[in-house]
Amino acid sequence: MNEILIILFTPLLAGVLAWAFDFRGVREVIGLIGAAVPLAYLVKLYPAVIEKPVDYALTVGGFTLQFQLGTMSWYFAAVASLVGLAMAFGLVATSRSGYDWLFALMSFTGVLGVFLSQDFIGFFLLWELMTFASFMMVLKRNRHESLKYFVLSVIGAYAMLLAIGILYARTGALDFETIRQALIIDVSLGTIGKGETILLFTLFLTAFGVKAGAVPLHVWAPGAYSETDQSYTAFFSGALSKAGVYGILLIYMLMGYKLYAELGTFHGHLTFAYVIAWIGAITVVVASFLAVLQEDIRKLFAYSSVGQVGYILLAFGVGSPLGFAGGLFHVLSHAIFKGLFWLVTAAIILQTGRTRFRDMGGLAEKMPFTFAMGLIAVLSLAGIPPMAGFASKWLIYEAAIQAHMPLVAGAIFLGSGLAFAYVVRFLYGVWFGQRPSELEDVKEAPLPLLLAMTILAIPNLVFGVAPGVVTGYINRILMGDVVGGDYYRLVTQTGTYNALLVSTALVIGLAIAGLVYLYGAKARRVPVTDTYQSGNPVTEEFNLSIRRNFYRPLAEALEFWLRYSWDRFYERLAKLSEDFADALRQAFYNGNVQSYSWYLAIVLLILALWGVL
Amino acid sequence: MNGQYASLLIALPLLSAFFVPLIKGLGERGIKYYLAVITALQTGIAAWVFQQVYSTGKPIIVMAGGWKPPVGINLYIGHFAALFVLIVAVVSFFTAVFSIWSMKVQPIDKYAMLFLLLMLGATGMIATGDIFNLFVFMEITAISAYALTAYNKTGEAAEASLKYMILGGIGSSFFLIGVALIYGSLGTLNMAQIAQLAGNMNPTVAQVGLALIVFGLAVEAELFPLNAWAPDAYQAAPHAITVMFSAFVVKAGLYATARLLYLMQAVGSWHDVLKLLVAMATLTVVVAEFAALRQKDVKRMIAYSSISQVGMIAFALALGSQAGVDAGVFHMVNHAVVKALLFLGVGYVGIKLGGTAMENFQGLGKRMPLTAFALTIGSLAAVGIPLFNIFWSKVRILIAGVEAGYTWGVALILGASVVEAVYYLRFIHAMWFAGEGERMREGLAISLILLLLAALVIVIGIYPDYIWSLAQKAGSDIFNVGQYIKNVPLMEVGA
Amino acid sequence: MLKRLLAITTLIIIGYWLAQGLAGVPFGQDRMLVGKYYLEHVVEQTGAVNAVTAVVVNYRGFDTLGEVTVLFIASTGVGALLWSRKKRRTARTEGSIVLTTGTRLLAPFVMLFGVYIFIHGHLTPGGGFPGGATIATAFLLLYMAFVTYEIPHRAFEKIEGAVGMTYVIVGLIGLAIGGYFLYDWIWQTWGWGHDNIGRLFSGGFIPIIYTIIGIKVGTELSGIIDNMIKEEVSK
Amino acid sequence: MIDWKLILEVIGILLYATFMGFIFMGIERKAMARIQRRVGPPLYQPIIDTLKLLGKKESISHGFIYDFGPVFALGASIAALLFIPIANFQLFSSNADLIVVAYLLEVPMLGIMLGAMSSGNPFSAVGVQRGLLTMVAMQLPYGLALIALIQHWGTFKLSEIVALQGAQGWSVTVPALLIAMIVFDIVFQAMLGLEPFDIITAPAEISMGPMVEYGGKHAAILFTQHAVQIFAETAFFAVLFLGGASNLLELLIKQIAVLFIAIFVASIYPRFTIDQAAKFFWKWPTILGIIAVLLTV
Amino acid sequence: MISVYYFGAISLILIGLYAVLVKKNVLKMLIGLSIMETGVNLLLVSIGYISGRSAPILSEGIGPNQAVDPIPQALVLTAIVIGVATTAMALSVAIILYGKYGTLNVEEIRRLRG
Repeated sequence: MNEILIILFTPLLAGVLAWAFDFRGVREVIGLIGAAVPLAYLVKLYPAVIEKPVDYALTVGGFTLQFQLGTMSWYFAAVASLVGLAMAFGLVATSRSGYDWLFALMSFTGVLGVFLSQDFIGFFLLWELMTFASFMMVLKRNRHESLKYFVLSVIGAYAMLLAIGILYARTGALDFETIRQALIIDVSLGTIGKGETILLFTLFLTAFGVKAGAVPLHVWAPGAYSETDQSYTAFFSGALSKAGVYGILLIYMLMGYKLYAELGTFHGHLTFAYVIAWIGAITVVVASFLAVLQEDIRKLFAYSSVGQVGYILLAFGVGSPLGFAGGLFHVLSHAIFKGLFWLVTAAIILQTGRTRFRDMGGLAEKMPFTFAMGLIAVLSLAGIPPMAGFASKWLIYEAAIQAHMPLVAGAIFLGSGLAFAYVVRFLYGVWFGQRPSELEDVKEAPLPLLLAMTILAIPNLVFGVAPGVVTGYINRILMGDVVGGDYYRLVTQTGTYNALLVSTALVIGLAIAGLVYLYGAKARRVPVTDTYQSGNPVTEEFNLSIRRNFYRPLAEALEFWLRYSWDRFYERLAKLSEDFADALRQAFYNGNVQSYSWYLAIVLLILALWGVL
Repeated sequence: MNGQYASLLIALPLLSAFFVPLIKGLGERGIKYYLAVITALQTGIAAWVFQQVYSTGKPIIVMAGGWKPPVGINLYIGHFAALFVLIVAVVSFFTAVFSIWSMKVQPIDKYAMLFLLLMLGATGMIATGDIFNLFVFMEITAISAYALTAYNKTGEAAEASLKYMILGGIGSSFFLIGVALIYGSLGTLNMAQIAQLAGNMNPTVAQVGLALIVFGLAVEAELFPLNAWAPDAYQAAPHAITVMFSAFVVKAGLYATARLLYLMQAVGSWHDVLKLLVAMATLTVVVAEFAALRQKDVKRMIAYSSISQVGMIAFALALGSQAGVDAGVFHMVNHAVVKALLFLGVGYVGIKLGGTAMENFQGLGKRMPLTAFALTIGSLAAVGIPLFNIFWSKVRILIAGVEAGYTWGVALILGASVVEAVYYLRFIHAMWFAGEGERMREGLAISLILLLLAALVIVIGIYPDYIWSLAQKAGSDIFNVGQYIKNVPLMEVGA
Repeated sequence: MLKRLLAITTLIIIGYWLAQGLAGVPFGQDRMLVGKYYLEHVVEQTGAVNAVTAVVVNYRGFDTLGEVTVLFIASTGVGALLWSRKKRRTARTEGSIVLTTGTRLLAPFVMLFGVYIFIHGHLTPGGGFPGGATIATAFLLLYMAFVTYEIPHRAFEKIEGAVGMTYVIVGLIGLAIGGYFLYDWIWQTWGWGHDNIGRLFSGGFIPIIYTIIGIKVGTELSGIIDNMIKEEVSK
Repeated sequence: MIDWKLILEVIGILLYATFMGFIFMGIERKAMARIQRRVGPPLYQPIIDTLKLLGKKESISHGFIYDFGPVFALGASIAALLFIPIANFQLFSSNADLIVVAYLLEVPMLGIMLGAMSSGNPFSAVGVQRGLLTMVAMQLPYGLALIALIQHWGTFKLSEIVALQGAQGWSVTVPALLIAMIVFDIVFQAMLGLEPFDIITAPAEISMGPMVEYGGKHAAILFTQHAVQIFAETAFFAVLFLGGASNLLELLIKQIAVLFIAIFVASIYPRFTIDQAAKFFWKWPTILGIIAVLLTV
Repeated sequence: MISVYYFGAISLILIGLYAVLVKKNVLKMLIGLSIMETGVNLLLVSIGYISGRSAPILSEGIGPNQAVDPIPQALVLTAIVIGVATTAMALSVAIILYGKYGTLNVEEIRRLRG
């Protein structure tokens, strides 16, 4: 049905129109419509999708592109559209040109296409489109970062193309369904050897690892996330990184059985899943440690986003149904709280124009609503019980420990501790402490941005208190009663979590504490500046604060590890290859006709030797 | 109007070339407009031939002098030749219009003659059905190319032309030795008959003959070690001529290589030659891409990128499978459109801002937004971004490559195209987001052509089915030699 | 020194390879296929006694058309490359007495001999190209003998163009009459000269084409000589 | 309908817990004094202090978050307490498992941080930094200990763990879990903020750390929070490793035993600086934790 | 092993190639090129020769099976003219080179490189 076509291509169309009619009012309206339509249609199609997946085939250039809206693709598409809508509202406030709208909505189409496509050509085409569009958003502001991002993701994309080619050569098919059957049959046939399966697995892993930001390939994330329009980054890190994670699921669906047959198990876990779990764990730990030590608000959230996607990778790596459930739930919660964080950053940067912690501080009074939204995001990311973040993290804990992966579970503990640390650092750095004099006249963020934040804040609360709603749908995806319990309780074989009861307990506690507070005498309101200066106001040179390198002790504790950085390694590699290219050019094309004729003679010699011998 | 009138394709440019000295009196503008009119006429004829061939589905066999092959020379205008003669004509028309404005260097009448004869040479090479005739048309193209490369009469132009001449000279001599050997052992020069008799050739002669022919044509088709002349020739030639070089002169060489390669399928050592060609093609792609990485001159950069894409076409054609040849032909069409767009744009900027160094392109978006937009579309297409035309053919080539078992070759090409993405995107960044300048007036005709080509790139990108069906028919025209032999009405000749 | 050694060894190996290839095509053996057809049918199909000329002009007329274009490109190319606003002959030493008188005497005969060669192309060896070349040598003699002599190069260019066009028009007439481009309509359709094979008025349109080629080659080669001898005179 | 019996139990347990919490704080100060051969204040001294602070006529506040911080901290501690099985009263513990309780015990930390940060005093900021770093440092060994426990008993639910310990003997008796208990005890030291890891409040350096700006009723709320926190943590320790308790008295004895271990350790060791603490936590306790975890897998 | 004509032709080709590969002066390279072309033409003609037969002028004495193969001779006619054309072009380019560079040494003519 052409609903899928509408879902897929309205954003692109709207983007092109917005770029064409580049006037203040018109551009925003078209953009908003473009971003809202997919969500609307997805909701409309929800009942249809529950019974039977909706299919649609399109023949282009000799290839047949098949699209299918099944339960899983509906889930991912819904998450992406939700964040996309919030992004659109954010863009209304932060972007001034049709250029941003065009490429933001083009990447929106790319992501939706990736989730919905059922054959490799469509998948690869829309994957490249998504990468290209997000690259163009970054290219506008910073060439170096954008090139680093593009090179890495193009290497990933081309690794995937190579893998597609090999699969096509072996199975003769391009669409997922036939490849799946072929690979299952192939286990007995054995046409694809062990070496080749490993090659295919590594190729796919690099392709999806780059987009998800797994550790060795995460180098592009901080630069790319911070060097673009911040409200677009909400979509960039909220939805685009999910494409990488969706890819990992694809590996399971397509090659799971084949990989199991070829690579066997290790300590009772699927070997290839174990590898993914460990990549996830390392990503969580490394990214969180780096996030804690960042000085720039955008870099902090970029590394934190990489870390959180590491959680999802880890959950999928566990391989048990509960692991998939935890991972899928975390896809949703990461999208909403990370999207919210980026919108909060967008508001801060829009109003103060500063991005480093040392220049900010004491904004809580000036931007109360944004602060409240920031607090909700903080609670959700840190995994404080009443929030959605906790529910998904709880599921991942359950899965990891149940699947007897202790060290990986240990990594989650460390990761969530660090998450708590860098989130509070954000709170202190931006909202509290003494306010620098230049920020006196900061006003609250404009209405569309606030609206965008509420769109993402509400799900945090709703799914926090009633996680059953999401796990109910996830059970339908995984076709089995993986996570028991009703709307408010999550019940697994080994543990329960009654979200409603925990929230009510917190409310009771707050009530009691409130009573104790009111019982005491009335508190006199004193301005924040009247503290350690015994009365006289805190002047500029006495504005003591440790906003700058807040975690210096931790940096000292870790300085052994901080010497090595993947980023510097890649930069040196790039420079090396460019020098090699230069040397090759100077050597070969040295401008002397004689040496050129020597090349001809050499080719003749080769032909002669081949002929003679 | 029976098929024989297709010979007008050859007669018209020749007639008009000889006519130029007589109308020297019309002055410079007159000759330039005359040139445009003739190329338009040629496009008309080519379109008529194209429609004729593709509607009836049967190739047109033009028999010179009324003699049936192999006695006389025949022009075999099959699906491929019809498509490409049309491309040659259209690109020549665009370049003619462009050179009306851009060509300032003096003896314009001689320029017009050489221009027409270059077009004639390429059309002849694509259409001919006789290997010695192919040699003659190759020489026509080559010598007019030597003259046109040196046309600017600057030191660099002369140097580039010298390089092209010496390497081209060696290449064509060895090609002729190959032809001599083939003729010596088979007694015939007609391609169809060679294909028939190739099986029972003496293996050593076949091996040497085939190797030499492929070597001679490879110099023309710019494969790795032999393409050292190409970047200099592209850079030093006048801007209009570089467009013709990259759009169809190279393609004619590539087509000839592919045609002769697949004709000699029956030869014993055929597969080894294929492997050698695949290796050379992959090396071409890799070395050309790496060489383009730190270029100071944009025209030379795009020349390198054109050479690497040509290497990719050669890779596809040398795979030895039907899918490979179809993909190669499809890429030929796309490459012709994109490179014509890029070189026209760069040439236009080169003349308007004096010189094609990278500095002139800084902030082009502010100075000449229309050209910058066209160049951006061209570069994005060249990189292989989806929704542009090269993406489709690149994907097809790579899949055909893996299917033919050259996984390593495909991996190297992919690595090279990452490098290509880097320098093209640096180019785009330089144009739009660096440097500054105030808006300049842009000529109507040329902007129109640029936008038309850019639109063509996007249309093929979004809806590639039509062009792909053409490419498939053209591909089978080359690959399916049995059909080729049946189409040519061979007389029973000889003892 | 090393480079020469390397070059020699490479060339020897290539030579050995070519020799090995040529061994497969033994010298002097009769391996004719299309050639035999030509020899048997040349007289009644084209009316020319000299088989080579028949092949060059009639059977493989297309090659010669290409051939003429190549020479035309050469002369235009040389003209384009050595073009300058003001060109004049800068030779100073007059030819010696022997040369000047000899040339004054011989030039017309050399030209006449050239014309003889290309008119009898279809009978005697040699054809348009050697004839044209002899005419060009006549002009070369004049250049060497006399310091001031110049060919009327603007007129020569016009002749070249006109003659070239006549060649293509002959081809097109063939297309119009016989239905095939370069069709020998004189011999095949009108059937002139069927009776006097071996004499001047036979061989279909071969003599006409060879006269065209003769004039064209003569003018072009002398044009090339003219361009190369003159030097740019800057004011 | 509302389960009156449950509400009464909850109120009873809360009062009992706060009272016992203050007594524990008193024991702590008394024991420290006795070790240093001082008489030390009477056991109920903390209760008197809290009441005095509550009685203060006027206390200052730096804005809504400054007040909300301590209130949120106390509320969270109370909530955490409700989910721990206290002796024979299974309050809400059937609805939450080990992970939820572990997180709820850390939520008060966020409350205190919020309040401290909004006070705008750099010393409280330094306190917050140290609190967070200790929390980060102890997170890994703490997690490993819990994982070892869960893997051994195979379940997350506290009530089931207590039942299993009742049946098969305390988890301390199992060698692997003994190591886990040692690790948990070191971490427990940091959770209580006692001597080797009391860098957070660091009495001599920055006087009460994050709570430096607090006075009057805010300080009182924080003290009650600390009391409830101590009771909850000791109960948590007892439930996990010492087989819970059938009645309150048995629970009390176990809690005091755990408390005394902590007090003895506290009175011996000097204070770690924060990066030494981090390095220490990531060396020995983590290695022990990994051993415990590998033994139980 | 191969006839003297082939040997002569091949050696001419190799001498031409040798000159192009080794000689520094552009003119010498061009001369080498034309030597190579003459070598190829010689090879082409000698391929067509049939021992014991005369030129393909079918006058009284010579019938179809007394004549040599006419095609290679036709091809050589064209090849010679192509050789002339290439050499003419090459020489005019050499004139310009000498005008602009002031030297004909191949080592110095290297402005376009890299």
